[in-house]
Amino acid sequence: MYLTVVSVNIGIFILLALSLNIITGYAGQPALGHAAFFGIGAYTSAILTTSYGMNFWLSIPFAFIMAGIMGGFLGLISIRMRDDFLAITSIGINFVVVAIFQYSDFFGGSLGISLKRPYFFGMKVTATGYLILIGLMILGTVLLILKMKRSWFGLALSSIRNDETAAASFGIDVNRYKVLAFTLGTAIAGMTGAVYAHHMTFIYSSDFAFIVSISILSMVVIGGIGTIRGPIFGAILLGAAPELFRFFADYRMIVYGGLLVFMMRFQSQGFLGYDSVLVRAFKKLFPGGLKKKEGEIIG
Amino acid sequence: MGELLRVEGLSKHFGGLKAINGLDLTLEEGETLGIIGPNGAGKTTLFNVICGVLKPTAGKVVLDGEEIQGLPSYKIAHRGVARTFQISKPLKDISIVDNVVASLGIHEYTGIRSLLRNSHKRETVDKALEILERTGLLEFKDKLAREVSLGYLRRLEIARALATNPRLIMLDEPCAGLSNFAINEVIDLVMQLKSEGKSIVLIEHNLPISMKVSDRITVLNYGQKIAEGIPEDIRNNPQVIEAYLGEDDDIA
Amino acid sequence: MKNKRYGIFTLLLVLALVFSLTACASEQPAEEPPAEEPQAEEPQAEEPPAEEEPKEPIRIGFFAPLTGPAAADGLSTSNSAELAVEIINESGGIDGRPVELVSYDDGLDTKQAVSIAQRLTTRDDVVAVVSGSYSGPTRVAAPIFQDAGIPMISGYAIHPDVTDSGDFIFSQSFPGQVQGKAGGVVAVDMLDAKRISIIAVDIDFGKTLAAAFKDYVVPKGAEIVSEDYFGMGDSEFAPIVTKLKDEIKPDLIYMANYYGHGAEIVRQLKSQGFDVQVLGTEGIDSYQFFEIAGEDAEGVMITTNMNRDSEDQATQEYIKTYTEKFGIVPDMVGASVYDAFQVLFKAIGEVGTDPELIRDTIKDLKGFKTVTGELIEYAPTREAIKPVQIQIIEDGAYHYYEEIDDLEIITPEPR
Amino acid sequence: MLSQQIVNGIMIGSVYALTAMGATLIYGILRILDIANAGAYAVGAYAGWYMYSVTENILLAFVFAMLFTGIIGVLVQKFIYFPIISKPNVIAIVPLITSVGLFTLTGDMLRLIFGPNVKNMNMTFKINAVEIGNVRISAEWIFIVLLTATLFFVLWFILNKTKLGLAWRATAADTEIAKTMGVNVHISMALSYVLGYGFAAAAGTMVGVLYNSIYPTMGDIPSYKMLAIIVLGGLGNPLGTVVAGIVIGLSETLVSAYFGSIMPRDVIAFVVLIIVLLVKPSGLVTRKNT
Repeated sequence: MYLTVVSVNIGIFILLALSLNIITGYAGQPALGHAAFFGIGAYTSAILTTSYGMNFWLSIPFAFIMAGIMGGFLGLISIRMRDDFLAITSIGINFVVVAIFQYSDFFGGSLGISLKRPYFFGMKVTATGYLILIGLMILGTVLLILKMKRSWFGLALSSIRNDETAAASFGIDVNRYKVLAFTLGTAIAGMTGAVYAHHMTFIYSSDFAFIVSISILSMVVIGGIGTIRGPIFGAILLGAAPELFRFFADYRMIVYGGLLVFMMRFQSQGFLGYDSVLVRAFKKLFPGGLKKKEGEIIG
Repeated sequence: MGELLRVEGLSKHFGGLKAINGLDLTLEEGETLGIIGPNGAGKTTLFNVICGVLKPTAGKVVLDGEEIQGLPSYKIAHRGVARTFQISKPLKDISIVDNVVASLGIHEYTGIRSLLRNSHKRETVDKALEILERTGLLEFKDKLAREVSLGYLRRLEIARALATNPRLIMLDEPCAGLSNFAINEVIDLVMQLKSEGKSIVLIEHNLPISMKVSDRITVLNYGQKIAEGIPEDIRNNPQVIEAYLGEDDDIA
Repeated sequence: MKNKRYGIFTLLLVLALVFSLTACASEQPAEEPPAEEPQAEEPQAEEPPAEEEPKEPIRIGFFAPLTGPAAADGLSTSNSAELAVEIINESGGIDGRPVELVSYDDGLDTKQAVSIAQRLTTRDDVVAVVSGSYSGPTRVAAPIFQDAGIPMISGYAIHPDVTDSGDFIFSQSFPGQVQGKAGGVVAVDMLDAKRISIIAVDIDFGKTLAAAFKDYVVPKGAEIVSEDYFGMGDSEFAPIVTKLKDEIKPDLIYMANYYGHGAEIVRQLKSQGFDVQVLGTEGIDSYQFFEIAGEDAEGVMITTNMNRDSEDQATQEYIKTYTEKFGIVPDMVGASVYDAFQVLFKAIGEVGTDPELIRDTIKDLKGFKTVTGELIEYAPTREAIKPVQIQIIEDGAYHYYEEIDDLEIITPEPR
Repeated sequence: MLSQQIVNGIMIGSVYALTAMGATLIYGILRILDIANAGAYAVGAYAGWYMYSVTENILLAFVFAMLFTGIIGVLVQKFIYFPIISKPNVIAIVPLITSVGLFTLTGDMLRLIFGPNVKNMNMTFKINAVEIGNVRISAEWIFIVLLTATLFFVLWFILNKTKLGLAWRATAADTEIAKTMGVNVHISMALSYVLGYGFAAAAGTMVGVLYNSIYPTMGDIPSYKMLAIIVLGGLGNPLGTVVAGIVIGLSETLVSAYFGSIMPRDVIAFVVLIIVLLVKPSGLVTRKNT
């Protein structure tokens, strides 16, 4: 059970990292407020199931849509601002969203929202159930991203990430694709939030604070931005870190901080990013096994 | 043959600086128009305004009878105007072939639906390889754009422009910084495009090149047209000589 | 072809990762039975007395925020937990069995609290658990202990949903509602305040206390002239104090917040020269309050659970040993956690390690002396009923002012 | 009350400006959003506290805090940030994550060394509070405002009246051009960090005096609030930062005084920021020549 629960937590982080990677890795837009959309999904689902008696399963698509709409708004803002301005604005949005959760009685205020465990055909969903659900969601997201990478959509995002002016010069509506990338990424985060809320059975505003956004971003970057394997690896590594390092609990935040600094200093492409030491070693061991193919997008 | 592009009273001001000031231009279908002028004459700004990167302060840009000034860049690209950049803008972290594929997809970027459409169908990749061959980039097809040298990136600019299958190609100093050998290759390519009947606007700092490939030449200075005509006339125009001798000795 | 192979490779990688986790997880059941069985059977095996086997330790779980923004409270509570276990072991353990503390840091993070609760229930073989954490982590952990049938006593988390999780979950502190009401008694019945300003921290603690306080004082004829809520990390109170001083002019300020906030508010009042009676809560019951506020703390009153002037020997002993051992003076959160351990020791000493028997014993506990005063009993909501202490700060220390033992006031209302 | 509240707002705003100044100077040259500057703020506060508890001399405490933290800053710049930003193809998020790592590292290191409990300066002031009309300024504030003004003057002097400052400004305007003009950009970068971390240390010590409390997580709120301030100030513009700091200080104070608790104090900075950026995407004060 313990490992199942830890795995569900990690799975949630995998989904968050993969979804942020669509925005930051593929479309190249700095987004430092991803936890806000995770929270919007969680609260949407929680309010629907507690105040309106909606079925948990039905609330998932609502969370997906709601977070996506809000993410689209951030995308619209991103059209107006660039780079560091956008990065800070996305932090700001994170704070504003958390403040709304905390100050509005509709969202349970500072007492948060307590939820009941949902049922699946009459059976209470257990940790194992959540693990399967999260596993399926990860699978779906990975398939979607694989599809995206091979599609014109993916190529449009790569073009925007590299050079917006150039992208527009061969017919890409940069604004539209930015908004779409934000919408897609945040919607997946919202869907994850719905599962998170019911898995935890309790949410309050600080679950979605800025620091959570930073952890998600760290997972993406540490693992290898712009790849699929990277964010998954990063989420497993950093998601499991608090548990792995329990035996020297007092030092684990230092290890965590040190790891971030060390990686960025010596392997800023992440553990499994393009041309990282590990990937090069893997290529050496299995020549041809990891050949770059056309349409492969790297960060 | 008819008029493809007409620029009427076009102005672009940056604060007090008049980068383009009341400019008129025309381009016939299938014609190659050379634009020359000293640094800061407003050549690149003109391209940026025509292609929608910048909005004009005043004036019209008419493409095939329709006003296009102020339209966003991507819409102008959809209407068959392709351009290269003076400072290359490659998609650095994807491969050379994908750079061209991205450009081939000009009419595929339809929003969310494009998520379901494969960008690397056999025929698309074949077409990209064909363009690479034509521009002499085939051997680098799998290299990332950031890994190839500046000279090849200039060719990549042209390859990408070609990939959009344009009616009008606007080349912004395609030969700058290239070796003599490479320059000749680029000239050959432009001549070839000409012979295929493409309409071309060429900014070229190097007068002999411009004279060689252009049907007609427009000379800009301080955002205004100071001379226009066939290459021979331009060569002998005293105003041009003065404008050029003031700052450059390329004319010699 | 290449395309496909790569896609499949990535997919396989992902699947492998997901399922390696699942596999780890499904390995668990294989381990679980042996882990659970002794736990379930041990009591029966050991309960018949006088079987002198090698004494296996009694394991008690504990979690607190040792890192992160609440690390000071985490330290205070984990000191208390250590001390409680050390003292019981020095006196020979429970029934001759030593007590072992299984302690975790939750970093004030609900996700970690859930993992810890799972670990405690399925791996660590604990018979009972004490929470030294805030409401969030305690709240998410509670249903897991409830489902596993392991009793948990929360030291000082006041979120009502904590004990609502089920009959295995107890709270050692009085609920926010009781303390808020007690604050009201002090304000209107003892100090006769008429115009009251509330300054509260915007988390469950501040909100709950402020609401209960208001519910009590308004019907008694007092007027709430202003209410200000602020964030946990705030330290700048000049605007609020200026407003109170220049415009609101209350005759009492009720602060439902923590020591950092409280100290800044009283310093600011002093610095702006506004002399007004301040009534705080257990949130500022910490030696750090004096250290920051210094002389400005004089005259501040609080509602709390530990009477520093108590003549009870255990209380004085606790304060003395704690201070000697850790070099700091114990505070409310520490004392509450210490008491939670005393309650568990008592229950285990009486009925052994069967979780259900422990639960029943705690539920029926009456008149148990703790360092935070006499625990009269647990209310049906499983929250402790004990007298509320009113302390006043004089000469840089908390001193007895009054005690509220009126059952009307100190019994939590049924929900 | 209004006049007192405006004074309150300006006073706290000047502390915000000082806190954000370090991050501004660093952004000015390296274009890094240096969250770790809030770590320097906490480290500086502890350094100042240590010196004060040993010597009881507050000025010495400030000097020591600034020097000690400034030296750490140079080391951090030389061995961590510079190698990172000089690598080719490094995306902008990398230095940001680095600074988050450094910030986490320092915060927890302080906790391990000094414990999680609050440390106190317990400073006593020989001067008395000043009352002008109905505005009262306490002794702490007189000290803090004077010190802040002095520090800003020193900064202005260094940046505008010294060769070093000229080089700094040239590098800030355009690193490449500065290089061709013979400016040693390494020295400019080092200066950014000495001043950047030194200012953060001064701000940390000052806040330690103001609230009489120093604790490991004291940098948490500045870590993001200062980002809002430097962006509002036009990113990398010292003068803009002073304006933005005061705007935020005033907004927070006035909202808290007249609107009560409609939103958390920390959010106000971001609400102001978002509103300003939507209206004027380049920030309150726009940088010249970029």
